[in-house]
Amino acid sequence: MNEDIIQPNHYVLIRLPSLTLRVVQLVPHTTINAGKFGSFYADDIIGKPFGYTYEIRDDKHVDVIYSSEGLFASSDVNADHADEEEEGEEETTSNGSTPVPESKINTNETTIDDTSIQKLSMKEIEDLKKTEHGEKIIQQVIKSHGAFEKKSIYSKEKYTRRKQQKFLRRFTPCSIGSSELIEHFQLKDYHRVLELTPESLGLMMSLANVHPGGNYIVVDDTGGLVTGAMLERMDGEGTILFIHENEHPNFEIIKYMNFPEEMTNRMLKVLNLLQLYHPEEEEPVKRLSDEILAGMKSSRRGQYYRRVAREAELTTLFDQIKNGFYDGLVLATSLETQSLLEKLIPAVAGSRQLVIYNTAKEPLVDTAHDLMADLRVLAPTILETRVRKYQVFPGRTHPLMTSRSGGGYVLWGTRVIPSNDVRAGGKKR
Amino acid sequence: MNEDIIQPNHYVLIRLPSLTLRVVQLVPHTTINAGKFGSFYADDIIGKPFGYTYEIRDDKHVDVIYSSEGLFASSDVNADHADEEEEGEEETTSNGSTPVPESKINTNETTIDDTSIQKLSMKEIEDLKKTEHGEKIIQQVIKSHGAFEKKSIYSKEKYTRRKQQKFLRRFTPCSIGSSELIEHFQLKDYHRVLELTPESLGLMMSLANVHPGGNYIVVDDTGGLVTGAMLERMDGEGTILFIHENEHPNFEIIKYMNFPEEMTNRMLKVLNLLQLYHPEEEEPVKRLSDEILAGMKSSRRGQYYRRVAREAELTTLFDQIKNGFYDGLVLATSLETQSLLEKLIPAVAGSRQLVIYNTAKEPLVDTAHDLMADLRVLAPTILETRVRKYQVFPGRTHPLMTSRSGGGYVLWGTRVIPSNDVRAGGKKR
Amino acid sequence: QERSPFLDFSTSIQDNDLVLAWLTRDNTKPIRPTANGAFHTRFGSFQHNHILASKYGSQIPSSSATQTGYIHVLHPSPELWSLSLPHRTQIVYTPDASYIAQRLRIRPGTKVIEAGTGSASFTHALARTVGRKGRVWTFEFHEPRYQMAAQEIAEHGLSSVVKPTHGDVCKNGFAHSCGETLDASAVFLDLPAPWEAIPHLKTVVAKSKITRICCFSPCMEQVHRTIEALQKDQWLDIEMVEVSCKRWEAHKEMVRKPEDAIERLRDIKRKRTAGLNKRNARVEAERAAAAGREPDAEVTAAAAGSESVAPLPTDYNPWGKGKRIHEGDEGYEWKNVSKVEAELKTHTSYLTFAYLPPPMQDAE
Amino acid sequence: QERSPFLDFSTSIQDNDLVLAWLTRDNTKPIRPTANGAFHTRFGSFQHNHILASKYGSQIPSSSATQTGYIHVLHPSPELWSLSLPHRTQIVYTPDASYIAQRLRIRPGTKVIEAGTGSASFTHALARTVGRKGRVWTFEFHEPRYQMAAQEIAEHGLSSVVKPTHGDVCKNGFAHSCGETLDASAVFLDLPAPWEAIPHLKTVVAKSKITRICCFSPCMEQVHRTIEALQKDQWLDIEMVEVSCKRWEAHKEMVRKPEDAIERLRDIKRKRTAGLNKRNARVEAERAAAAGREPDAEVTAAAAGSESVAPLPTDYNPWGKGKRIHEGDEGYEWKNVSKVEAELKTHTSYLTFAYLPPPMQDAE
Repeated sequence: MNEDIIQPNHYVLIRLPSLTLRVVQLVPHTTINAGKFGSFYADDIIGKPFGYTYEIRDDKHVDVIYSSEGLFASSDVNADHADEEEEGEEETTSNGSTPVPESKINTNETTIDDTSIQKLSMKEIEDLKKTEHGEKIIQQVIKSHGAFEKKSIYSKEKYTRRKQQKFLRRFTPCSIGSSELIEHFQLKDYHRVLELTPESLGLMMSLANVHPGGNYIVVDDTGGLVTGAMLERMDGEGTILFIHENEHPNFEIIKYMNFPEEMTNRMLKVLNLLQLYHPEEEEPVKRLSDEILAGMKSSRRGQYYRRVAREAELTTLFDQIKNGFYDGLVLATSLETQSLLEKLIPAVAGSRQLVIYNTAKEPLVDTAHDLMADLRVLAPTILETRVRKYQVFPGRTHPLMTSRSGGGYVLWGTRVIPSNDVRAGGKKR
Repeated sequence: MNEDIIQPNHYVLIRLPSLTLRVVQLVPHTTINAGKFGSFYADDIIGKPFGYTYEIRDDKHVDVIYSSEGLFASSDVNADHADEEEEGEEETTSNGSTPVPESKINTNETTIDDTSIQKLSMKEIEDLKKTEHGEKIIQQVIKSHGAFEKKSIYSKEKYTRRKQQKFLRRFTPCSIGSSELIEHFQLKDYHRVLELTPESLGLMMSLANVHPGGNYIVVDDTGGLVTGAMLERMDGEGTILFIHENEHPNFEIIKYMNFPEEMTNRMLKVLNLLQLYHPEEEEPVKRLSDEILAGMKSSRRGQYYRRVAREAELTTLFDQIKNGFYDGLVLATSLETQSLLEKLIPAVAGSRQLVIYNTAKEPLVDTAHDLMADLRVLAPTILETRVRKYQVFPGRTHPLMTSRSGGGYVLWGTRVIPSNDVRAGGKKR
Repeated sequence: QERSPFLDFSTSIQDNDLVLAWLTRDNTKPIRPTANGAFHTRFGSFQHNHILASKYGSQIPSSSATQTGYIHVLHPSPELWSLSLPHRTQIVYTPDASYIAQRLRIRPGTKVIEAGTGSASFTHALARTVGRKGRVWTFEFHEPRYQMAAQEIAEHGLSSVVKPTHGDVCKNGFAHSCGETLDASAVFLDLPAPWEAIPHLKTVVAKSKITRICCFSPCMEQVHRTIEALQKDQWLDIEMVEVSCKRWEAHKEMVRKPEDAIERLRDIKRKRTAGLNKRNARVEAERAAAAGREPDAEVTAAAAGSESVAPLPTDYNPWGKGKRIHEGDEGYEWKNVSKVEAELKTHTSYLTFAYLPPPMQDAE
Repeated sequence: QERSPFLDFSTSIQDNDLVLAWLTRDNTKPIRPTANGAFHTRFGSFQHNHILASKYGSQIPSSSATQTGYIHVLHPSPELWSLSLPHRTQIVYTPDASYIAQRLRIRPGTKVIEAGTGSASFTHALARTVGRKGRVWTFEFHEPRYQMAAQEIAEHGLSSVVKPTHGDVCKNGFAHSCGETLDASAVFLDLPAPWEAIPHLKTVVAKSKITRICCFSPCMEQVHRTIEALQKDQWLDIEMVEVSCKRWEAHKEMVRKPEDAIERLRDIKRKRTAGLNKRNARVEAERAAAAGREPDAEVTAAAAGSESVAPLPTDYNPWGKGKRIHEGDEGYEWKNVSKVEAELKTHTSYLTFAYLPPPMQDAE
């Protein structure tokens, strides 16, 4: 699990100048498709450390770029993409909410909206792309812009950057962790990860006190994103009991995190809800005599031994649940939590943390009320954490104008052991 | 209702250097108590325009201060009061969340928390206060501070400001409007005004389209604050039907707004809930013959005529409610709104606005669901507006570290008239 | 006196009235119904005659007999008007606008300076609030925008309240551009460089009362320069704030009980076991036949047993997986929740407030 | 290997364990129970022997027979520990701390530089997350604070993970002060002038992999100078953010129905009318007696009539006005709502993130 060097067959995240993301698997000796930015040879980056940006050459080999440029030719401080209006709509800002020239080399007093200033036709640009690439195309396009020199310096920057997003054949491979997966699904299918944000996930991991050697229970409807985030922080030590509602657990998203299969097999224990609620409905494996086993095909014998081992594992799990073995409980599910908690609170040891995520606050408020009446959980509190990003171009500092909503709410409480000796009147504090 | 000049007998808000507020009535020829900052003659400020700051002399007369100083001797950009730690706890900030010396004239590498640096005793300071005042005391106190010169420039500023808050006998009279009343109750008894903020109140006034000549219905549990804010924007033209749940309407807070009694009597119409829901339970005034009236004491006759007039007014109001006469509905009440809306929606004319304030979002969510199923209200939406204040001392810009919560939620919808001709399938949009 | 829908309420729609046709939450279009006209939308066509015969607020069904579409015809208000502006227009949104009006104490009769006019959206809100006794001097230096605003103000019956002016207040000040004598007690500056306009204010603000100002700037650096300019001219009580406003919508979320999931798992398991038992019985029957013996009784019984347990009629599907379900549909349990818009407005501008006391009349 | 309650879970409380005694939401105190000791609070006294016989998480009743007080004895975690610190201490709160750890990819085995140590609250969280295979070099230039942190780290069994150092990293850099060879891949700077420390980083960060940094500064101007320093040293992907976190508590709000208010008004009106009728009847009786005539029948009947309507037993009081009612008390209708704390944390610091690629090994 060396995260520092790009490994063969691992999934990596490819950042592109268009600010889109791609998740690709680096199968050796193949070419990797980076969309309209071209393809490149996987072997060219396998074995390199993460952190570099590459430019794709015409022969599909890549050149590493080490400079302060990163993905863009200009400085790479985060820009507000809401500022980036469509061509022809820029600079409508004498009154209003867009950042504004500080050194007003050119004002927009006389700007009339006009899209027909670029003298190169689409066709000509396409032709250009066949012979030139990257910076050179951009220079051509700028040269052919009728009014480039009339723009304010900020507009020039903005225009250049937009062209870079279009024509630069650069990419940055990033190692995939839970934050990167969130970023990826935010742009794609956000509900699949229950609209989690890095800040909510980070908060959950801290509050649940996830660390190597702990044994945790999780009910995870995020394709395993939450479970994966826990595995990230456990370094192969400890276990996770994964409770799910289907025939088979959904680990779709964990697979992108490049965990060794040996490790996940060892650490992840799985129960479905029927097994959790009704262990008595598990049918015992009928024991076979040594003779019968000797007469079996080896594949069937293997199956038999796996079933016996699974039965033993289930017995252990049922015992652990009954005996309050676990070091933390994490729920990130669209299932109603009241009944789950009734079932799972006893499985958690004293003074361990309960962390419950939901996209909406209202279900957590009801859960918090239930827990406040339940002496087994101390001080349930609902937290709403939100990160706000800024554009910090010098002279134009402001928060991004718009952001994707998400992040949900995190209910946090501590499992405690009520005393029978506490007299009434000792009100909940 | 001249708001620009301080009027005799009006209520005004007194801002003090300690950042506390007092509401006082300026009865001519009296002295006004400004707490530990002393008393002053009301006559000295009556007739003056608002906007000046005064210093109280020992003879209770005041000197006007016109400078960039305002309430403080130093510049008056808003400071974060969370920064202002208690004496002895300042400067604990090499790591952490307090603003920090830019020009590090003195660092705090060796600072040991110590409160015993001031050489003047409490007693000595009290004696000083008898002979000196204002700036002079502060200079003395600073001179006697053993380590003042060792402080960083920002700490010096902070210390000086704290002493100013303690010893400057300055005050600024402000005319009282709805925002000032909120500010006052925020420090005092915030629940009485349902934790309203200027931003929520302003939003409600805009969304409800309150302006001169309109006729509005209000259910107002804020002692009349919301009603007063509406009166501010109506300039004596139009009416407000004030619905309340008690024997007598509660206008406690309106009285501080200095409206002429003639105007409020003319504009405010009052119904209690029993009258609103059961007009049929109003007992008709038994008509008396002219003979009987002639034989009555004039006070009783006056009472009779008032009852007759009130009966006529009630008849008008009941008609107006039935006929959808009103130009807007504003609810700011802890009563359940579902039933109120059922009663009051018909009273509102087509395309007029409904604005419902609540301290919590949950009741508004339920109301919004009811309204979404009700074809008489278009596009109900819940808004949550919040103002965040900054400290903008040069070199130390940051949002205030803590703020009072409040502001609640505003449900906004438009009264519409459903058509019988719209066929099913025209789903709510 | 000229009527204005932004100053006066009306009940019935008159010929050529400004009417806001509400199509969806994000789509409101200003129209002016006149006899025999029509309004065409993706929800159908709407006869102006039908609109003219209606009251404000009416739901108007599409005139086509086969369509189920409708619109609502709304009375203008500054807030609805701002929602009807094209989406990319730079406007002062209502949460900012309403707070500014409250903070600047805009009241009937207040005289206000606004620069620039921009889309004139805030101008409408100011005009509504100052009313016919007040005055709004609004300045715009972008000529086409000025033209548009001036025309709108005239068409909206606001000429007696609002005076639009074309000019560069930073260079030439306010009095110069406007041609009227100004004595504003409230100032709103939404300019790239408010610090260039601030020095021009002293001569155009009220002489006998407090003047309040709000400067609206997206960037922090603009705020710093604005504050410097305000301090230089002795404005007091300088405070900078941000207004944020979240828009919540009421939704229903399906209540998914673990008990239902368990029932579903049981159903799946039962079917799988039944299948398995059947298959075992078939294999056993074949083997027994081949071996010329009776099939194992246990195996046969298991297959029979799992058939005797009545399986759920079809797949047990408590939450309608795969079906098209609308929020709140019957047959499911729902919970009221609230959700914020997917795309949050996280910043509009920084608002810098201050006030200027009236000049001293006599030294005391 | 030394046990640490921040790295290892325990179930039973052992002699001299670090235990967090939870008194209220805002009051948690670290204690070390030893045989025959006692812990005194305003909720009563608690015998250490009782605590030592308990499991972590136990509710411990006050040892006095007459008291109803209790505490909970909690197992330490970095988050509970930060709640137990004195209120005025400057700490990196959990919402910031947890986001920073997530963004900097702090994982088991990560090597981290922290400056300054401050209250060492974040140091604990870092130690928990990097675990025994990781390393936290933490620097503090305020001598008494360094002493306190160093002692705490030793007492908490974290010496093998955390290396506290006293020194001025801005002046002298990191390697110089620490005496170890540093190769950190994560850096957290919570310093007044991070731009003075940044130039010293190049020699102490990882040579073969990405290094990630977070600078934690309360003021915007500090952010600007930090970004300049980062850009100068070719840190990439510079991004500045703020973390805000609201704490909601579940409450119940009484449902006050207009119907109940109406019943109350009716009750009041009925009583008032009855009183009036009675008084009228009395006056009429006196007058009639004085005039030697029968009292007016109508007046008498009204008084009798309003008495015959059974009034509500006492004042009708549907919402318990004037009574001491606790949230959720029976006999009233309640609605679940959520409320944020009265005093909101609206700002902690600006967080500036960036990364530094490893130096190029060979020119391609």
